[in-house]
Amino acid sequence: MYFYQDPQFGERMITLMAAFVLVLQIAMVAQRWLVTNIRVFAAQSFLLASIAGTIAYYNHAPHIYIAAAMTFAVKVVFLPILMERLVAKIEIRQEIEPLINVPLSVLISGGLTMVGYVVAESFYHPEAGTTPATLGHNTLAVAISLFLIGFFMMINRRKALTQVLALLSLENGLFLAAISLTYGMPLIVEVGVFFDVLVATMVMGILVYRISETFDSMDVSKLRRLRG
Amino acid sequence: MITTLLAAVFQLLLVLCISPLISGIIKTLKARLQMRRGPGVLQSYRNLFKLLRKQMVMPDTASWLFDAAPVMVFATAAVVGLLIPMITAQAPLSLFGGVLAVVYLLGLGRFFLALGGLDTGSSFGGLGSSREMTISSLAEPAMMLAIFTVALSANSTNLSEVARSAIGQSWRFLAPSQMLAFAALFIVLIAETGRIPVDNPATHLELTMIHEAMILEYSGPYLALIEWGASIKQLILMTLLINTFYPFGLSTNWSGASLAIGCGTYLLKLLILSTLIVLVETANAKMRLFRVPELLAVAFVLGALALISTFLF
Amino acid sequence: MVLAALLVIPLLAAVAAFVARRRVEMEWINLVAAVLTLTFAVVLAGSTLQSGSVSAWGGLLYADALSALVVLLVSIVYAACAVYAVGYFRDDETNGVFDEDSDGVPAVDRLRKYYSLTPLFVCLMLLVPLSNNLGIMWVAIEGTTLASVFLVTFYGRPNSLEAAWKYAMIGGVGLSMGLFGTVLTYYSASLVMGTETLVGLNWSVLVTKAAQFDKTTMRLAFIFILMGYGTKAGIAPMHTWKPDVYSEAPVPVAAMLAAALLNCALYGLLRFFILTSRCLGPEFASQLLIIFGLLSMAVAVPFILVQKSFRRLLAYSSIDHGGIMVLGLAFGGPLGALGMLLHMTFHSITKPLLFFCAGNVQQHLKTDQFRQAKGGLIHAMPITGAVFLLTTLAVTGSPPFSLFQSEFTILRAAFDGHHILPAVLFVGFLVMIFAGFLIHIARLVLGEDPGTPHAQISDWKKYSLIGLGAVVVILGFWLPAPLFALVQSAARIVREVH
Amino acid sequence: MNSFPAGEVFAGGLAAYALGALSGLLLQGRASLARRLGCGFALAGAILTGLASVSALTGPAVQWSITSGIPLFAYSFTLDAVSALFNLALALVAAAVSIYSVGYMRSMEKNGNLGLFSFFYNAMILSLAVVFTASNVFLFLIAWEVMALTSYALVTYDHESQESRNAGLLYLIMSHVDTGCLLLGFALLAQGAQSLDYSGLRAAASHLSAQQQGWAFFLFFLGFGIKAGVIPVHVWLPAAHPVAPSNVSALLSGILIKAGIYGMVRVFLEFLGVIPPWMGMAVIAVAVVSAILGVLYALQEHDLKRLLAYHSIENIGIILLGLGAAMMFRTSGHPQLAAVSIIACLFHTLNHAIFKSLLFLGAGAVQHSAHTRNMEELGGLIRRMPWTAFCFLIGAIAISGLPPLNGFVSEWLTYQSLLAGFGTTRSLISLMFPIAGSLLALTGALAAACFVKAFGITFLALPRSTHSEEAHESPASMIAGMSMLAALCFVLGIGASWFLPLFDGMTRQLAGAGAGPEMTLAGGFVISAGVARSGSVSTAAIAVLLLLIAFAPVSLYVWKARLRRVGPTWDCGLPGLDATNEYTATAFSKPLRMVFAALYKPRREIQKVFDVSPYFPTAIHFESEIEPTFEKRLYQPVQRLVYWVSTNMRGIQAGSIHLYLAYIFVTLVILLLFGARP
Repeated sequence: MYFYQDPQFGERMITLMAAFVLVLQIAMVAQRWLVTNIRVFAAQSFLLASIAGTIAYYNHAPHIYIAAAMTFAVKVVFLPILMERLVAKIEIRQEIEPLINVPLSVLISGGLTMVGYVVAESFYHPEAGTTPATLGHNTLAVAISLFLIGFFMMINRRKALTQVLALLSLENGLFLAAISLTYGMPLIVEVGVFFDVLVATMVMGILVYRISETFDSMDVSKLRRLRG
Repeated sequence: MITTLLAAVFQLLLVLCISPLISGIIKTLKARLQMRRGPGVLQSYRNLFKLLRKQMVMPDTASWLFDAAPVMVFATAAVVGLLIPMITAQAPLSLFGGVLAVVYLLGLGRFFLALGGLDTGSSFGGLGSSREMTISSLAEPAMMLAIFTVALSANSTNLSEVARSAIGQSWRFLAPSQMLAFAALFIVLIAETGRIPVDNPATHLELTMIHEAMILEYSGPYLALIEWGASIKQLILMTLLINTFYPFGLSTNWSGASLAIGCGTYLLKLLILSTLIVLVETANAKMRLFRVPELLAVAFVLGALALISTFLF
Repeated sequence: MVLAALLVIPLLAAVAAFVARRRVEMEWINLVAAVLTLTFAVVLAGSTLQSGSVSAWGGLLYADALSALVVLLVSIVYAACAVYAVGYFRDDETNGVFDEDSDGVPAVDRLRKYYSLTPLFVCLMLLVPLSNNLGIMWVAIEGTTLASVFLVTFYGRPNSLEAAWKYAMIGGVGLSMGLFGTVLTYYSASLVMGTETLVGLNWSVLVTKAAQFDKTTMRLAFIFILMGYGTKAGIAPMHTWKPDVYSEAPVPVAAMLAAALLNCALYGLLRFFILTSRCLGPEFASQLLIIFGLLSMAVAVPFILVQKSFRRLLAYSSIDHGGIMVLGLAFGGPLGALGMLLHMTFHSITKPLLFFCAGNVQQHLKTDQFRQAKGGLIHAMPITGAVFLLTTLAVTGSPPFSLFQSEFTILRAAFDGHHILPAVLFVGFLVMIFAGFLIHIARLVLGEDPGTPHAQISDWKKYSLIGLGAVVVILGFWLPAPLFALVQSAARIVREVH
Repeated sequence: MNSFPAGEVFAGGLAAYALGALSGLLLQGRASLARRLGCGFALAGAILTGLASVSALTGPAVQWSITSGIPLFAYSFTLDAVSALFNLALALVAAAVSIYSVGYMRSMEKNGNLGLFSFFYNAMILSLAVVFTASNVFLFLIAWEVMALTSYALVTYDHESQESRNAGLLYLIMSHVDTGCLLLGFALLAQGAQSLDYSGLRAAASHLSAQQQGWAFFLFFLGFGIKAGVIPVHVWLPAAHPVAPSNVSALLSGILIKAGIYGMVRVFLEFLGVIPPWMGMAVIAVAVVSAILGVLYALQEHDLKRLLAYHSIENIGIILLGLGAAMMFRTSGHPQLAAVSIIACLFHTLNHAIFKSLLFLGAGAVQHSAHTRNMEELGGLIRRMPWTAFCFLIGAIAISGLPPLNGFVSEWLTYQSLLAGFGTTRSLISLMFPIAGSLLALTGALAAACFVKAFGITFLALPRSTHSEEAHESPASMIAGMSMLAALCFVLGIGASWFLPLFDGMTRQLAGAGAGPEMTLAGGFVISAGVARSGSVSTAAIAVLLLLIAFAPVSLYVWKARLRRVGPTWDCGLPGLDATNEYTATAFSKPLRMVFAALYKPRREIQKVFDVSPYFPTAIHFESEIEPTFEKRLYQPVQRLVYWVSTNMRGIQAGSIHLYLAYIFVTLVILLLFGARP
């Protein structure tokens, strides 16, 4: 049999790709250009799709292929294009001004990664040697860190669009967790989730557009009329 | 039943008769102490007699309350006279009301008198009523404390019971609690009967008047009723003092001899107490109105001490 | 059949309203849909009362007493709002609200947006309790957010846009936490039941096996679920979107968000609460819920005591009520769940009325600021003013109104569970909230006549006001036995934990 | 007697009240009809409930229960002796007030919605009747709050005036605080109990720990104390009672605050089981403070109705003295004494209900015809409205506790029980009783002073303003209502020795021992304090004696025209005595203001206006006020604190979405770190 049929190899690959996903997430925190941001997101989603594919291959779970395909279609192709269109449509300054400066943000995301591992560590019980558990132990940590970092990015970003991006990357964390822990949700749920993500992004896109129309800026930290 | 009725009538007459006498005695003694000849013991009777025959002037502002006040003052005082033991340990009608009834009946009389004072519409009436009510309401708690001390040692508020128990335990009047209570009640007596240093019954100087200011508008028979009622009240308070603390000679049965003894000792004790009052009156000058509360506070403290000492000894 | 109908009717109504030409058509479509939904909801309640649970579409849709109760409440609120909305938007039109806005959208298109999105919103809200699969339930809840975002921006004011953005963002984050929780639950279940089963997330299956789930995962899952659905239910500190949205959305929408959507979110929470307590025992979940419930009540207090706008006042009141329900759930015991569900019932009948009153006042005065409304409202609008005072008393849980019954039940549950300190705080907060509410509303309604002209209220509004008011008053003295039976059996479903 | 269908009659009475309320609600706009029907139904209800209560006071307790549509409880009523007494008081007051209202409310027809008024009026009486009769916590609480809400509506009936709006709000908020306390208290009691019926609570009381008992006592004392208006939680009372229409204030002061007393009697004497002595002492201490401060504040009031309101506080204090004594006696195992003090407490409750509502009705009549409550503008009314003046005088004598009226009897009983208390314990505690007694004496005397002022300034001498010059006697119905209560003051006072035995059943229920037969001597002609040799009084005899002795002078002088000549009052030779020479209310209370300056902290300013020399002022502007200590030292600081905190906490909702997200984020991280691992 070929080396690539060895499940050990597959697991290594998955963990490796998961690590890359995490790296990309932190990169997203670090860099300061809107379009790059979108592209990094696309790359991250691509890695996720391939993780899904790998898992599907090694565990002979055909429905994960569908999940992978949908990820590719939606998060790698459709949404990035949509958002770049939007950026082009409302010609805004490309630069992202985070609320917290970059080095500190990176440090914080490192800390959040730690949190992710601390939390996930309590899930490692080797006595129950089932694959999801052992595989889960690594990827769950990554997933939680992705989630937290994405969340942090939402807080850290001024522009409406970048918040949307952060939200999407946060959902990538979810997706990773879903496929790696349980080999994906039941298919119908998957479909529903993807549909929701799609609609949500479009809705938010429209909101972003209307905001930039109404306030001639995408800086949501200026939206502070409603208080008390 | 019949004896009670007779006793009641007798005591009523006694109260009505000797009350002016006592105030006369006090006046005379006072005069003598001040090196004056004085009007003579019977002067109060003459005053009453004169006033009762005179025509009276009703102020045009007055209402029916002006009429009600003197009657009520007189009536309440007389009724109280029936509730307290004077010469017999068993007061004729003491069943109908103990010491609380006494205090509150006098209060009723005062209530109407004060209203009568306000009814005239002159400033004096109001001034008098206001001060009278103030002083009496401050005197009340001290009085109650002193009375409670006695009542508690007799464990009854029924005056006849109190007298009997006082007779029962000889030398009780030497107990510190009794002494203190007596002192407290004596101060109250001074205040309630409007004597120096609290009030000056003889004055007609507007600013110092209390009782006199209240009855300024009264004349003729009404004035007589009020004066008479006042002297009865004075007699009653004095009797209360002497018979609850020093119940010597109170007759416990209806035999003529013991009644005679009772009368004698009673008059004697009254005389002694009057002298005491006169001494106090001549020895002191009248206080400013707003020093009076201090005096009454002293009385209150004495009463409280009396209470505590019943408890300790 | 019933389950399907409940979902299909609003969906069709949405489509029909979308293609409809004239305003009157849309109004009638909406009204009819509402009435039909309500009827079917009643039927469903009846059938669940007879035969424990109903399911359809190969176990995809599933309804027991609990879901039937939520469905019933949602459709009641929908019906009430449908009636009120007619009058509300007609008055808006006569007040010329639609003329002055910049992008010259004709009024009827605005209304089309409302009349077609609302049934969709309702359809998704109904899907939440009806879906057997917890994943689909999540999808439905997320869907409600998406459907209602554009209802919030109905007036297209900058403020409503801001509110919508906060709503979408916070809601999005919250829902993704909810999804994370769902995934983790699925995971801890899959350790027992294996993966790639379609029924793997079906409530009817999970609940039977909950005891054997993986404990640690379940803890983590519940934390995420609590945060997620808590955000949707507006439990502090995830409540921050509520005041903005409730004050900016059109009154019928706000009423539905406050009275119906709250129930759906709490329903989701409830289902997971049951699983968690079966898996871990009640303590863990209860402690968390007590903290969050008290926090929500505490947060509501200062904003109710010092408040400028009566629309936001209502929002804080529903934050407070969310906290109360969560507390009831947390106190547990035989009375806790019952108290919570009773409270849910009474709240979702009382709250819309409060919003309607506020709506009338706002439409009359053209403002929702207390300062600009110079008191003495009772002279200009006697009916609304009186009902407003009445409902204020009702919603602050003072007897004889029904909310008092549930609050007292919850209090007893607290004492039975020996949660003394929470109980004391509970009552303390209730009193303060009552004081704040009453001071504001009494100042608004009573007082000498400021000389504003007598308000012209359309009959639709008047009737919905009076009708619902009558229901609120009656509920204080008489709760229909079947309804109570429904609540009881729903509570039993929650309580079988112990 | 027992054949009398008390339950049915009582239910009929409740139905009558309900009908009255309904008619008021339906007859919007038909003011005059609404007024007649409202008062008529209320009167009918009062008569029926009164009859039922009289039969239940002596007969056995009546119980009935209706299944309710509300989950977890039933409308269960019990008309036992205690309920009967309070219901009797309610019925008497309600009857008189309803008669009075027929005339009084006519003047209200022009402005305001009489239909609504009579709805709330009947609803309040109804809820009161239910409060006194409910035997289920849930029903009690509901009726309790309905009572609060309806009375709020009545207090703010004239909601156009800022004063009544604020007073109403203060009242409603305070009473909600007390409902909160009651909620907690009852939940605490019901903790062990199976059912929420009173029987269940009695059963559960036995297994309360001492600590729980203490908490329950505190909660209930605070809760019911607020309603009863004991100091320091009284502030709502002098604010709310004056601003209400006078027939309502009569009900509020006369009977509504007694609901607090009712609650205390029920809980402290029935539900709490065996209670430690400190509870009784606490009650007595609070009672003394309330009595003295209440009357002292009353003395400085020139607003007739506020003055009366403060006297309600004082009398609540007197009532609580009896209650506290009863609690201590029950603890120390003297059921006989406890019985006497309970009678003192509840009889004074009844009496106060009667004379206080009488006084408020009188004040209402004055305001009704003179259009002012300010005593400084009144005077000389005794000639213009003689009947009102007479009734008010009766009330004043009764409330000052002067013989032979009813107030005297109950105060006398209170004294007796306090004195008897001295013997019960051989420790310094027993000093408390006589001290309390002497302070009660102070209260009584001050009350007398205060009512000399109230009556004298308001009704006597010359009118101080055109208002009171143009005053006229009130319509017949109002006089009828007042006369009824005045008559009751006489009857209950002089006939006390015949009424007191009726309370036997009640004392058996509460103290476990009746004091009936020992209460009277000499063939029911004399009241005795029950316990042997502790004193006796006969108001009847005193009254007779007074009449006999007064007969002589009256017959001799009063009606003898030749003996009397009318002349001008002595005016120090100034030309013509007029109202400016009269003593004012301020002047009257001046000496006491100076004596108790430490409490009042009086402030005054005098401006003399003169043109020639300071010795000939043309006008003097005098202004004096006392410091409202509790409002200033206790309530305003708390209120300020609450608002300060709330205003600062509003920063939470600062409007920035990043902040909002941060809240969620931080919470999540904390939960993950500390909640996730077992």
